[in-house]
Amino acid sequence: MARYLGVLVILCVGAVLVYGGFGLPAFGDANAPAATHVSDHYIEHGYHDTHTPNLVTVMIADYRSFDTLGETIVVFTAGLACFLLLRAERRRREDGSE
Amino acid sequence: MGGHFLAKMAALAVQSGAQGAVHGAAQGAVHGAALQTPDASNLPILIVLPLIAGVILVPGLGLLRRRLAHATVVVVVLALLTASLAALRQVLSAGSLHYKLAGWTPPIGIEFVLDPLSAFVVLVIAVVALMVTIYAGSSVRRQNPEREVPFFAMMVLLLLGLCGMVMTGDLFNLYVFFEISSLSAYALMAIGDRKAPVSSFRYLLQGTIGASFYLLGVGYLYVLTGSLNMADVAQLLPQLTSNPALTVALVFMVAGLSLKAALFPMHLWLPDAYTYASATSTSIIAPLMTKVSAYVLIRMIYFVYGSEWALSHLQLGAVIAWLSMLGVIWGSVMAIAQRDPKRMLAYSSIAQVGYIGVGIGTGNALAMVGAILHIMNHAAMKSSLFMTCGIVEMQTGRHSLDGWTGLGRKMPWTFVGFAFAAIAMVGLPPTNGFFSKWYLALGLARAHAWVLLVLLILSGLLTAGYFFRVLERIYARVPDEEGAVGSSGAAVTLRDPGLTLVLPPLALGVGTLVLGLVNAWFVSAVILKALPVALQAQGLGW
Amino acid sequence: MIHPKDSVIVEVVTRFMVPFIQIFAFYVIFHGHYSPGGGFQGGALLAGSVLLQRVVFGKEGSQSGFASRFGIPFGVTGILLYAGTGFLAQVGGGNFLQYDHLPFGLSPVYLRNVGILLVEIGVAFAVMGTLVSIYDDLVGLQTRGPDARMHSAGPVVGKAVHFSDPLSEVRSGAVRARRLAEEKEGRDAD
Amino acid sequence: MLIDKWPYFATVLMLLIGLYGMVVKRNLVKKLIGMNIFQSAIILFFIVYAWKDKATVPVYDAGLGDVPAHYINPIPHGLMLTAIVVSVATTGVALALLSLIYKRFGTLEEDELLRELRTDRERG
Repeated sequence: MARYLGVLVILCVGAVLVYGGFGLPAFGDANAPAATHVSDHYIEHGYHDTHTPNLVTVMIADYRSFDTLGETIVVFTAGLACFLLLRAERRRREDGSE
Repeated sequence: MGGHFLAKMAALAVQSGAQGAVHGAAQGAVHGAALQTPDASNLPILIVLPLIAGVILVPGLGLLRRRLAHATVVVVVLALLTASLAALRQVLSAGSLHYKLAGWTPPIGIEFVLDPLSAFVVLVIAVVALMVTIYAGSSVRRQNPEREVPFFAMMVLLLLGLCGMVMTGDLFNLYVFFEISSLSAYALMAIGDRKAPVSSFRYLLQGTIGASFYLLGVGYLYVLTGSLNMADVAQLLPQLTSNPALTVALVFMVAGLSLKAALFPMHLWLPDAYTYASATSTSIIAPLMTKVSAYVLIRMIYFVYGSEWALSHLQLGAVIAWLSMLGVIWGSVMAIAQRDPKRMLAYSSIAQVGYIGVGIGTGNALAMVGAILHIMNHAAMKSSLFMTCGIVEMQTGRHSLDGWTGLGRKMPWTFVGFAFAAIAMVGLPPTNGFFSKWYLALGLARAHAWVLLVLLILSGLLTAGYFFRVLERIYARVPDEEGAVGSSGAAVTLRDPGLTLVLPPLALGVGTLVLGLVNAWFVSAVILKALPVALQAQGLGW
Repeated sequence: MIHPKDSVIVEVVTRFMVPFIQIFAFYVIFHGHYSPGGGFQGGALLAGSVLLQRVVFGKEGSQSGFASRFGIPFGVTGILLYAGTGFLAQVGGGNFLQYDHLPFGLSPVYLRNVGILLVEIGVAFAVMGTLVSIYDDLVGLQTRGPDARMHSAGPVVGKAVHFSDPLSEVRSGAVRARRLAEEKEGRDAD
Repeated sequence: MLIDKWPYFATVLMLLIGLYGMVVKRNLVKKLIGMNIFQSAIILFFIVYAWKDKATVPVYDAGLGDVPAHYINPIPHGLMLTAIVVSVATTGVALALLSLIYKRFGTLEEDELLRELRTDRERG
């Protein structure tokens, strides 16, 4: 029962996504908004602002560097989560307090 | 070293706040060293900086000395509270603050936006965080002493994620902070009961679906507009309203955020997660996580998509309002059926988030005042209630409401906060819980949603049903036996715990009453200004 | 899991490969300005080199490469480097992370260049330490040293933190010698 | 017209496969694998829309100058770098939870775990 419900939900999601596909620009369209608005600025100024040819690096580490700080903290969160869950757990078992 | 650094930050926050009033009178030697332009425009980063410093210092100092971890968190949260108080004052008196991170102007770079709404929510986060931090000092030491340092580090990470979500003006940056807060919430939820990891894993799966749906929505918006800045996107969207892809973006974002906010049909992760997690984790996650997700929902619908289009398109507003109201009724009914106090509160959380959803869906000024007010009210009430639950567990080892019989006489101070919060939950007049529902009811009446109005009143009765049952058990009955035996088998002495455990729930509970008393001032001074501009024009009249 | 007893070839090839992987990782980090690459990729490669040792030499045997207790401190260092760069820019009078205000006395363009590099190194640190730490936690390595203090139930003893090397035995080859002896015994028993 | 967008529909298909794994499969590890496929699909969705016809990788080349039409869009690539990291982090936390679950209950089948979960907390 739950299985069919799940499949039904997935089909609905698929239908919505296909419907959304009609509104999206064509694949590889160089004049689509995504390829022109902010992206143009990065390509035009990226190298001259930083003398760094790799525009992806310029983008993640300068223009949107706060995202990358967040990214680093996400990784650190995961590490600390594993620490919290597993290492402390093991310690407790060694102490025999559980 | 760390304390000095944070003290400096706090001093800066105070000063920048004071400058709104004194206007540069204090521009002198003290702050010139650290920041050359310590004017109010730095406030948004000053809210986040102590938290980032905390992320570094809590594990760092914790490695040296275990006890330093908690002290550091207290300092960090105090700095956060100071900065957010200063921010709210500044924003209310002088308008929104925009902070360009990395110095790039918004569509190019990322910006932090402090408008009255975000400053208000940050303040709510800071107050709840301070109370829970004080409480956690003792409770973590008693329940999970071996996990003290990583636990507090996780708490700071959670707060960083939540504050970032509230303040950021960038769609993708919001996702990053979303994940910081979610990951730390999964980890915090997994400690506690033996079954906690199972419920936490289910939370992780569903939370990831929610966050990924949000990311998919961001992707659609990016493909359609080429921008990730909320204000910029909001400006570009009106040309696209007939595009099916925009509808899909809206649907996915609302679905993903409702999942995180536990709005009705997507609440499945919540009851188990809140029940099995340790009381300390729950008392910080339950009041903040769902509320901040609801805040993001408000942000998206009212500030990015624009409420007129978003709520009328596909009848989305009506759908949200009706489903939320169903959630209110369903959560209240389920709460009545529970014997476990934490599970009862978890179901009541679903109901209370439903109220916020009703306000969002109805979408007029009165209902939104109710919803925004309820974000704060529910955060304070739920935190207080869960903290009391934790105290009872710690003191008596009992997990069932049966064990609460007559505790009001044995632990008088513990239950004062609980009683106030419960009364606020039911929505009796002097408390602030009454006013959020009152504005919600007025909003529904103005929208001529009479059926929803009747259901709202009915839900109040249901809430009264389960909370008065608990209050009656606590205060009106005589305890079954003296010196009862806890589930651990050891004899327990039923009495109030130390001050650090009793004070936080008490303060939040009494706070609900105080906020209720100053309600009229509060709504006109803060909440009205926090409304979206279009709704502000409507005013609170008929 | 591959065990050292299984194959000398695996062991020798790993020893041979690890420095190259690490050199390549540094190349990826520092050449991220000019070609695809950067902090995360380089950090992941560094972590990969450590994990290869973990897999081949076992949990205890590979501590000399990168001890488990360094995982979280490396993560903290990485974030410190990143946020520290941002804060330094603020001290220099700019906004948070505004590299052209870094107080290094270069022209803004090169300051941004340097800022990007500093930040990428921070990311690499954090990613390397954290990924190794996650792996170690997952496979269940017994750790000693400073981080044991983070969750010992009792009060912290001793004022000073002494970073005594709990694995000097490993490093000196005593463990390896013992293991070889055991192996020999086992073979003799057969 | 839809044929033009075949990469998009490929990502939709992949997304649905991942969602199927998450929702329908009863084993927690399979759910986790589904989650990874699901996240990868979203990453691919972004990457698909970074593509421009007749353009090259976004690494500045003096010969090509700074003409936007010559480079594909760098933004989705950078964003997805972050999303990949998030996905790695989520997987790490999920694996930690799974190993904890397996240690405590000796199973990763959802049905058995749910049965455990539903028993009264007082006794558990």
